[in-house]
Amino acid sequence: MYGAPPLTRLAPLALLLLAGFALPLLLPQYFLYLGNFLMMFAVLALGLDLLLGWAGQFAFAHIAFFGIGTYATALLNVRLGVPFVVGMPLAAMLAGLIGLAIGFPATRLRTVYLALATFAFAEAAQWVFNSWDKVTGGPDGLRIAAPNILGYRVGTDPTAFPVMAVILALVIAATMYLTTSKFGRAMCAIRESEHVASASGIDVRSTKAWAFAISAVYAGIAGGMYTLFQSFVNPDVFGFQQIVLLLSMIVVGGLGSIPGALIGVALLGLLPEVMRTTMRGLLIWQELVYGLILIGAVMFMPRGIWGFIAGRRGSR
Amino acid sequence: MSPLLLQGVASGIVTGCVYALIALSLVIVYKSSDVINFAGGEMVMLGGYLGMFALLWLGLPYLLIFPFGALMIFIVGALFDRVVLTRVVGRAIPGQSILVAMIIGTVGLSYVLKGAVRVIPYTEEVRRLPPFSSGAPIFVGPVVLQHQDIAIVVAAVAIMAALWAFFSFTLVGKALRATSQNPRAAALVGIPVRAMSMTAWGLAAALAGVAGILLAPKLLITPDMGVIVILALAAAIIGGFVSLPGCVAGGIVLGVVQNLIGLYVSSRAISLAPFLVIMIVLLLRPQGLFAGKAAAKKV
Amino acid sequence: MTAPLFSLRDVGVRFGGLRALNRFSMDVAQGAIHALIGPNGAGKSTVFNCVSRFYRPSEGDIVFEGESLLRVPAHGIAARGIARTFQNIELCRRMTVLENVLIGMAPRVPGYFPFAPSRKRTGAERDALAEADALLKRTSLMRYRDTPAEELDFGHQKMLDLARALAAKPKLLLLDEPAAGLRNREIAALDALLVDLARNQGITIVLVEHVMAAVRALCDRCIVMSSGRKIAEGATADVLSDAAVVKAYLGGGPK
Amino acid sequence: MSVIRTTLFAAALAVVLSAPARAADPGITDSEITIGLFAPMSGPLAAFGLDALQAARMWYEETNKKGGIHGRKIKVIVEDDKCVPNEVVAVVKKLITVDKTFIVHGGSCTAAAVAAQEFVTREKVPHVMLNASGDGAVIPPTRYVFGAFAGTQRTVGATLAEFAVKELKGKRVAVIAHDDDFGVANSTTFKAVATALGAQVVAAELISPRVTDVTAPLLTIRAANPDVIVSTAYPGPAVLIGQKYGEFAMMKTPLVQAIQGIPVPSVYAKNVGNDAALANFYYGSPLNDLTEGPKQQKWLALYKQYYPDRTPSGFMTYGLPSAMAVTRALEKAGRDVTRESFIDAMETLNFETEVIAGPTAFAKDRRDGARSSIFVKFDGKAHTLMPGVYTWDGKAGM
Repeated sequence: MYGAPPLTRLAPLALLLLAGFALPLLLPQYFLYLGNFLMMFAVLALGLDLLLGWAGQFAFAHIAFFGIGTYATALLNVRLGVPFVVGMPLAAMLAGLIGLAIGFPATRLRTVYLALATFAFAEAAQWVFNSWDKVTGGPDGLRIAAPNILGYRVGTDPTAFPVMAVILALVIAATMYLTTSKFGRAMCAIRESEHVASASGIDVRSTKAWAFAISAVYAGIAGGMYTLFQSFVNPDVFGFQQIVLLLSMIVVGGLGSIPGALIGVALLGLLPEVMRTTMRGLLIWQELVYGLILIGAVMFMPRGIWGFIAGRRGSR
Repeated sequence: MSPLLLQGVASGIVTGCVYALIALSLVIVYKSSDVINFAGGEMVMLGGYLGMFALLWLGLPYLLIFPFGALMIFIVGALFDRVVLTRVVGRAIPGQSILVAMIIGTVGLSYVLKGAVRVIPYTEEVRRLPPFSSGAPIFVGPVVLQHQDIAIVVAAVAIMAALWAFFSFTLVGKALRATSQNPRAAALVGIPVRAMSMTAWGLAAALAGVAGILLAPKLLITPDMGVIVILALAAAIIGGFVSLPGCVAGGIVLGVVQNLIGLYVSSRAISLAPFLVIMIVLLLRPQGLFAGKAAAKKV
Repeated sequence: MTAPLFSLRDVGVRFGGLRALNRFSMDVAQGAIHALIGPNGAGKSTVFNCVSRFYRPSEGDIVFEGESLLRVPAHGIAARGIARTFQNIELCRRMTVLENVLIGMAPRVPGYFPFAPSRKRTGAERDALAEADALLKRTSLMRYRDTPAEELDFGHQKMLDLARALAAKPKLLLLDEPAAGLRNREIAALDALLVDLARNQGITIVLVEHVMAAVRALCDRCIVMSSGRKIAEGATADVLSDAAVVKAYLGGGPK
Repeated sequence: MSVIRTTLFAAALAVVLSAPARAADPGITDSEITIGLFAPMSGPLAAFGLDALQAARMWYEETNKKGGIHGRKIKVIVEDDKCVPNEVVAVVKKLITVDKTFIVHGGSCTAAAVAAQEFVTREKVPHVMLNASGDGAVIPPTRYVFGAFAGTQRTVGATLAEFAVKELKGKRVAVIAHDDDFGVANSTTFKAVATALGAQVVAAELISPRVTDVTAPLLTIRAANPDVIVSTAYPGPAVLIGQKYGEFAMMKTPLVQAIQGIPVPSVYAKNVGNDAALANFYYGSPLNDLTEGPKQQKWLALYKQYYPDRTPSGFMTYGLPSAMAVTRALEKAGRDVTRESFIDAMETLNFETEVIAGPTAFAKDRRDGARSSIFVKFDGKAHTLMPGVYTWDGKAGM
């Protein structure tokens, strides 16, 4: 299925949009909050999966672009009164530009050094969020004014839910389009063998750099989505645990596949809530159980849950 | 040289050796199974707690807690490799990078170790192991050093020398190096590759455990002391992530740079230092300061 | 003989002390099938890797259609119509046969930037698909269109490597031991395909080969190498009977 | 026809208008008030929250034993928030929109409480914080959030400055704090009050909470040769500071450590491991007595009774004042209490908790409960209570 994704693949997105508008009328805010949280992480995970699953570039910098997207959208709104419809794309563009700037030097690094250099970049970015008091509010964090989109006031879970669903649907469609396009194939070729790619006329360095940039744009969009339903942001949101959580999501879900990333987000996103309610008396054991789940996932399903299911069903 | 600078450099060397000890463990794991051990910090933490447990509850003499801790954590490292990593490597699909799955495996291990320690009551308070050798501080000119500091520097150099000797002269050492360079060839000449990988992980874990015991008086034992692995990673990278002497040099460079930044820039920038150093080093020399020329991949 | 389509002039490549190529020159005529032969380690693959710009020669020049390739970036080589296969097959293992062929078409499918959803772009994708299917039929790989490359047997993987190279509609085809490991029936099919490509579609072919039978049957011209230097060049028949060549192959090698 | 329709319409309208005289708030029935209680009970910050939550729960049980409030028993729903902002917001939303509790009572970490502040304000549900001592959620004050029952970081900074200048006669004072929201708040207020009292702040070092070595900041402070050093670091870094302070033989300059770094003084002394370093050492505390002092004994005994197998951390009794405030406000608001009348009652509170130094009070424009601190001289074994209760005036450092 090449060229524009056929309509059958787009059907589930219609379901998502329907849920996006229907659920706010049915569910209490707690479940809507979880839904918003998962939808934001879905966009974030798809972005990292493009870079790691499709292009095979093992990079940890994703959370830094998520932070840049969040702070940029929030500051544009709070300080300059830029409406969300303009602010979020601008923030995503900024994240993309920085991603491109990081992408070019990063393309010279081999896997383990690329991982460590981008990890260092993410930690340095968090240090900046924490120390640049005048702009990001530093450790005290930043209160986010409820944005309005063309007059429709967002900021609460029920009001943000449909907007998030629309954005997620667009992002999934874009990802489908991207991964079946020539650029998508070029990314896969780089993951499999850079020599084949280069010998087949693919500019390896610029494809990697563009993969970095596009994945950073995804993170910037997720940052914008954060300001839709959260009212406060502080530097801890972009710390080391979030990098690990995001990486675990796409590995457990299944690298290099849209359903895999979404399954991983749903499972590991809801895990803390499930563990908190089920392990009533054993709360202290939660950390140990979370570690065992990660180890179990990579031991028994190296291709992730979706790889496991797809392998079972025989489809690719 | 102002006394302030001298003291800063001296203390920087000591903390640098702290990072180097852990970096050695990370490099051994990387050379043997091509993966970054994100649970390295937790192995250090486990070493601290086991050392304290041996000293305070079992009443072992101070010198004996080192082998005790080393053996226990050797088992943890070897078991992790045997049970988890060989299975992940075995089931991996040729071509697909198993690096990601193994990294998540080590992250899982770090949560398991932290979770296990935190379940035991009384681990909430901050604890400290009495120092290996205590006594009045030693004055070298304006510089004041503790016995424990000197013990750490001596230990770092001694362990690095012992490792160098182990890897160059003993049969097991050479087998480990062969396996890490070319597992298939090693297997062909009869080296039990799986046992080698277990030994490498066990050795690295034991090293981290010993570092834990050595650092506990200086670093304080809490379930979250494992965060220091980030600084050890920075030290390892400066050293090129492949060379053992590089680790010690990388650690010392990082320790001193941190103190200089703290003294002359701002104490707030100290926590930024390791990340800047990593990015600068990798930008200038993608294969690290002390590693050889970047090898062109043979097609 | 008209000006050569492609030639190396005094190319030298050094890995530390080792001189992989030592002032090596060769000329390739348009439309002919050339063999590049020599014992293992003679530097045959190094020549190909220099052309693909994986290695940077320390001296000399590589000229294709009058233009020096040394200033062309690696991904520009395919765009100029030079395609190659690899000695130990390099495939996109977890991608399907069709996708591997489509990757080979990279230089010819417009709309590089992913988000340009122009009419022209989707049209181009459709044509690329049609062309890929035609190529799969010709290389009898149609049956495996949607199976991952890693599940193919050795012979079909070799053929897919070739199909990907052909997907770029090359003017010059560099084949690195295409016949190695193939059964006789597959070698015959390969020979027929190569002859058809050279004679009917005017594609110039240079193949590195050890199977002398294939060299004698297929190649018009022959270049013989030994430890990085050219020791003979000319029509296949004369070269193979040349004393120095026989000695290089049968042991001893030039002093 | 239209007449029938209009009368029907009027009747329907009347029914709707005469809905129950007062819309009863969720979480309250004739016999029961449901309170959502949350704190970090697992993960790295469990030590800060678990005991405080159990102390609050203990107070509610005691109240129930004495007959509850206006004939209603207090029912508690407990949740673990791990002090992670996302999880705190999830927990608060679950308690309010799913469990439908009357009020939410909890939060040992300020950043997390601020994350939930906008939601509770919008849903008009009172949020009484547990033992979080940051300023974020209470300064500037908002109607629905009450907190700082053991004092804010501004109180910590102001009282440290007053003690350093007035009691220790400090002229050249130095402060070492963390570069997080706590550290910035307490060090800024410390500098403001110290300069206002005529002292000079010669060194102000900010270090990361994850620091593993404090040589550089201590050397900078030593070079500035202050006559009082004040630290508001957390337990781990506080011990590192104590060690370096001893190593660099700076004992002639008094060292004052804020309570957040010294939950159990005896453990701090053991960890510094060098009693000479404690020759000139003081620590501040918002409690009304030494952690194991006589006034605190009754609470420790009560806790032993409820949780025999748990030795409480130093922050246990910090959970009591907030529970006391809730029960007092419920008492004051009377039988038909609503969320709004509960808040009005909270705003009139001004009472002694017998746990915290100084009164706990709120007002229309004040949401931080306690503003006082005592100081103790500690030499590793003996604790001697220093005279006087120091109080933040509510303005300095604003």
